[in-house]
Amino acid sequence: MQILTRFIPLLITGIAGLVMIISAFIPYTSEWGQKAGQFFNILAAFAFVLGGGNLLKVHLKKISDQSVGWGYSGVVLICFIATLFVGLFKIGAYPNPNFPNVPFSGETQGTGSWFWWAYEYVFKPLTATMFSILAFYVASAAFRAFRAKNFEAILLLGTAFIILLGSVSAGVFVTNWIPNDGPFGDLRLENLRIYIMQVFNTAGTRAIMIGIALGIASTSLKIMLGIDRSFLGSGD
Amino acid sequence: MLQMKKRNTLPALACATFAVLVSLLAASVEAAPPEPPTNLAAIDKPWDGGGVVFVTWDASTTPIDQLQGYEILAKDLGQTPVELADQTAEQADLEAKDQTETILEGEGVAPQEARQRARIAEEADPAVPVVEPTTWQSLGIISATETSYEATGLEKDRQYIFTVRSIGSDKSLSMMTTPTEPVVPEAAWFNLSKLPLLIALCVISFAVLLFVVLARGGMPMNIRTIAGLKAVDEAVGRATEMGRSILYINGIQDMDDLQTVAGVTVLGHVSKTAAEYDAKIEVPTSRSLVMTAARETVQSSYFSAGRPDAYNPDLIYYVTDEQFGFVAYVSGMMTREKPAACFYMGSFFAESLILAETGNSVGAIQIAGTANPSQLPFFVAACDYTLIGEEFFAASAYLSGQPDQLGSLKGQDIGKMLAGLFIIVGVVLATIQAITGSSGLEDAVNYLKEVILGS
Amino acid sequence: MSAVSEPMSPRQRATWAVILGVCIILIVIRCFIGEGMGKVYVEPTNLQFGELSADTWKSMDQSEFATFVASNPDAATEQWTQYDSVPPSAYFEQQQQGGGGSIFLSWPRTIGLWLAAFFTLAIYSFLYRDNPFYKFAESVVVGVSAAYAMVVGFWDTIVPNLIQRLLPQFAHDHLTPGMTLPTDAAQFNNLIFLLPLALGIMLLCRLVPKGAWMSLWPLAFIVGTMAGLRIVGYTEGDLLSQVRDTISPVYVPGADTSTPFMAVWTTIWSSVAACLLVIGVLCCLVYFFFSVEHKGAVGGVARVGIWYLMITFGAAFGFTVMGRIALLAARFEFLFDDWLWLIDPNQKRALVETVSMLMCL
Amino acid sequence: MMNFLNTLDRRWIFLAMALCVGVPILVIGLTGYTFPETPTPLAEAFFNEVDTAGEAKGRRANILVALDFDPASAGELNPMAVSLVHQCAQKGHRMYFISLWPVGPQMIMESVDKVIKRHYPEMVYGEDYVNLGFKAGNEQVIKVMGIDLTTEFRTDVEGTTLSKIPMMQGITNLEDFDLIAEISAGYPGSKEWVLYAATQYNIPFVSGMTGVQAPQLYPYFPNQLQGLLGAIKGAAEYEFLVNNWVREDAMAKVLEAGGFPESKAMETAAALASKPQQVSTWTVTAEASTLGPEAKTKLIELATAPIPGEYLEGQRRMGPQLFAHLLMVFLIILGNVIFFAQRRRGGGA
Repeated sequence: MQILTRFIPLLITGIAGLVMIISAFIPYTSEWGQKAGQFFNILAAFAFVLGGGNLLKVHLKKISDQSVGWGYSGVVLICFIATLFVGLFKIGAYPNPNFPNVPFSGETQGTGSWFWWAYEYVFKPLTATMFSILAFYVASAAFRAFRAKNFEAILLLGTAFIILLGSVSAGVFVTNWIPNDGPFGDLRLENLRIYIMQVFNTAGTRAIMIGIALGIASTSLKIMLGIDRSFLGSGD
Repeated sequence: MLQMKKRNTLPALACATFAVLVSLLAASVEAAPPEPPTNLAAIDKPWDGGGVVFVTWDASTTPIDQLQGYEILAKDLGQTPVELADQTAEQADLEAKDQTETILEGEGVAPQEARQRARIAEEADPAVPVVEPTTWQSLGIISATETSYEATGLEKDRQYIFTVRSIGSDKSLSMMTTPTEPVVPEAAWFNLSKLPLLIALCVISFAVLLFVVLARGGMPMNIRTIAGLKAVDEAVGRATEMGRSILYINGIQDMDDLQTVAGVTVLGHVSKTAAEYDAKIEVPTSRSLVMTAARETVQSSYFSAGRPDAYNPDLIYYVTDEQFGFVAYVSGMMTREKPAACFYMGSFFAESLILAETGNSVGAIQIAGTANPSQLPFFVAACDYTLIGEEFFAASAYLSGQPDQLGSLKGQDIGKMLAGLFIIVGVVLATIQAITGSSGLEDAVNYLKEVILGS
Repeated sequence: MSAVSEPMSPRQRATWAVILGVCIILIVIRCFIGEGMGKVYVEPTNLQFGELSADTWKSMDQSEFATFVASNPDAATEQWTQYDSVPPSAYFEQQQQGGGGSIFLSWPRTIGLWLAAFFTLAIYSFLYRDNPFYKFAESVVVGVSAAYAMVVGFWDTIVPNLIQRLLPQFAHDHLTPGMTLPTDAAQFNNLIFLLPLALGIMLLCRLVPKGAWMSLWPLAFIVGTMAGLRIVGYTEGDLLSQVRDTISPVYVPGADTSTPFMAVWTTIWSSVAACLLVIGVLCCLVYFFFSVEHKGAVGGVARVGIWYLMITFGAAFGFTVMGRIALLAARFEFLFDDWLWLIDPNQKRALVETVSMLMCL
Repeated sequence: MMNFLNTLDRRWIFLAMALCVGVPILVIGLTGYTFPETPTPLAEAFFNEVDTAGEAKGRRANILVALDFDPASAGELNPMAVSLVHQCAQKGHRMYFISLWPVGPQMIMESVDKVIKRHYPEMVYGEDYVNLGFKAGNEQVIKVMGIDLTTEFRTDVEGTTLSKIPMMQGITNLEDFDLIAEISAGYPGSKEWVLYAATQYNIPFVSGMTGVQAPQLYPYFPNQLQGLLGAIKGAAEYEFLVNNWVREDAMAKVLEAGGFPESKAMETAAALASKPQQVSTWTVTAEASTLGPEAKTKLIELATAPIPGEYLEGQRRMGPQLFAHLLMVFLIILGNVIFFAQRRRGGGA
């Protein structure tokens, strides 16, 4: 059992990683990376079945236990099954006009199909609204977190302040008196904003990216060599 | 041209016929199309990844000041096997996807969603392919001082013929030269232009491995304190004291993202501490593969903590793949269960702030770690501790406390030192070059940038 | 502000109740004035297709179709009606001209629109506190989005990447008739896709208690290949390229040469910028050093690195705000424009503009 | 008071944010009134470049309008495209539309429908504007257009051969255009146009782009890039400039027709446009005595007529932005006031 659950998976990881590295340098195999990406997409699609199975299990259990809020689990299940049904079978979708005799040839999300309805009137408003909630959280985070506790915090809030003001006309108005062509033109808020982005933001982002690249390289190595294998459940 | 004639013919009525002759002569010389270049040759570029051909020729006999440049054209002679067409389409598809990702990354949408939107947009108006492979295609125009051209972007298993024509300063085109023999821009077995990349990889790997081996040999590894990691035990302890749960979010990307893998590793340590303290740890995931990996990790943590009975796989579950559907669920759950500690370790997009603000409103200790630079500001603003970029990858090594893992961090430091060294040397050289204008230094800087760091 | 929202004082709660009450009253009033609100109108189009020869179909208009059917009684035909949403103004115009047109009110879409508005408000209600409306919306979005991901995964990944390659004839006949059938040689190459199929099936063994170990193999495969791909990708794309981009002279001649003073001044200004950039990258790199404690000189440099990082984060925060506000504005526009018919920036209902004026008073 | 602020429930912040975004949308939507923008030099440069195009050569300008974006970024970029077409149409420039993005033609159609078909119906397709459609090939297309436009574009979007289109006479390559105006959402976009067209052939080039892209393009201003609009803010500024100028231009035309000398007409029109509510009182002064009654009503109409909704999209979107940003700034200040007040109290205790 140890061989099947430890040794072989580690071997697969190591060999697969090595092959991918080599293929990057050998032109004949350069498409392998792309193929691996496709394989991953297929596996991820298979994983949906696993996810769907888990979802069913979790919510059926809640319903059968009659645990708190089991009614909502019922809503999840009904929505899940209904959407899956109308989507997989393309209910109400018109065929592709070039092949009107093949019912499954149409767009899954073609206007007028049931799946389109679910996307347009349920999925889209719900996710877009959830996304837009960020505008509120941005405000409460600014109120709470941007306090001049120390020099670092002053830099953080000062920069955010300049950028926020510099991107509306009110900010432009504040430093309007500085002549744009003169020696201090770059101190106008709208110009200062560009300066910050070009100099400080670029410097910080570059260093972060260099660090991340090194972190990824070292993590990959550890994974391929089997030093880090916690994802296989053999962490320590 | 037109103006010149006007200017010259008017005085010609009054002045000497000589002037007329000269001006007419000049006009006729200019009006004739330039001479085409000669001695055209094309060779496949050796030691490359395929798809590149060198085209060389002898300059046109037309004086250089009357030429605007040369236009290089190629004709594709290869057939179009279905498979090949398939591959090209796939390639284009992938490129389009990459393009959408880079555009939408700034907007905080996870790549899958971005692709989805791009697809919907494209379906609305599908692009019409406009390639006519059997005609002469212009590859580009280069200055008249050049007599060679590197044709790139060709298909590596197809035949091409090339031709060149001169373009006069008045835009007139010469005849095309006799086309070259067919050339196949084949791929070599090793792509020499990637040698610097291979060396860089080897150096980093060597540095990491060296320190791993040294650490195993007993060399002490001192690593600086990382504030966020010190707080992990504290957070788990607090959750135990308060009798509330720990929430662990492993990012919203799949196992193909190494941040997710690093997050799973950190989860191993957090869950081990939780098992020791007997705290409840809940892990909703947005991918079922992550759920699979997380269950393995947590189970083995409970085993090694000696509490296999306390392990409950139902607390590690899949919610939905969709970014904001997942967030809607997690924020609702947070307000209901009020976890005492929240960990966000992995790849996050716009949801970072929604999670962190909700966690804050229920009074949880929050520790985040991500390598998505665009989301760091939000975690830094809203969480108690944030592992920034590389610190996040260092976390798993640091938490494990194993010498060989710590050794890998030293290896990373070597990488940073080399990067810093290259930057300093390069900047000094480039600055001296900019002040003195020395062409020797310019070559040196270009060599450093284009060849050593180019690939 | 306290971290945990404390129970509200009765006075605050009363204020909220008044705000909510006013909103509800306004919406109810809105329902009963003018042309109403939140309706979607559609216009039907009849589509007819006739099969000219095997697998070649042609879209035809009414008369063409009639002649085609008359002359080819045995030919296969298909027809259906497609409904397209039209702006309400088109419907009002039709009614003004005495009605009788083909545009009509679509109940499924109207209900959908109201549902969308309800869900929007339900999600926003979470900002006040958790409540049954939010819980309902949350359950719906979880269920629908999980299924949505599966459906898209099936039609966009499994069908083109797996079924088209392994069962091309079946895919061509029943699912994607537009595809080109591969040649025999290409079909042989496609057999490599049996590998992900096998791995996929192993992955599903997780659902069987005894087969859980099998799912580790595909997991190992994914993590291994991706580790190999990423180590190359990041070294090339991020490490080398970022170092390369940083190498540039710190002496930059100024752009403005109108006066000698400005020439010198802009040179100083842009050279300082270039210097600051390089110093910033180096200091931040020092901050990420793990081998040395942040004490003494290293500590000082690392501190400068933190300053840079803080400015970076502040700037990124401020820059993102603009986009987030736009998202919120888009949702509000949906509520005010599509649902409540209060505003009409895109002139979709030119005729009912008076109603909003009335509301304004 | 301090105590209330100190324990301020974040729901009040949410309410404030909702009001700051919702109320401006509602008010702007109901009244059509938008906030005046203060145009930055970048937007002014963009406007002036389009305004003076072709003047040096003393001819009707040929403008290459490249719309390289898709619906995902239309919110930010559509107002720019609409204002650009609006300015060109009012000025009488010839417009040549192209796109390097597959969905670009749809964006071109939208701008043409909104501006030309609705407000300038007298403009003739093929004489005043032409839609050359989408071309695949990214920067290669630009390179080839530099030398010969017809190798890439053989027909327009409807399939008409270019030689049969009147306004294509005399257009062989990029140098025949007086200005390239581009709206960009990424690659291929502004950067490619700067590198392969503006720098190479020294053609005036102006560009509007998304906020994410803008910082990368600033270094090219003003040498290779003569005007730049960044994000919705840039769009609103430019829109404001164009709308004001269009009103002024229309008034000047009426005044000129009424016998005013050209320079005087422009001067008066500028003065009147800046104070539209005073136009009706101005028409009864002695200065306006030369004008006929028709011209007078026309002037008053021009001054008071609301600007059509499609020309205000950018400024409309700036309304909520302005208030939300001010709220954020206010919140940051408030947070710090509370913080320092608390610290002082804590220090005293």
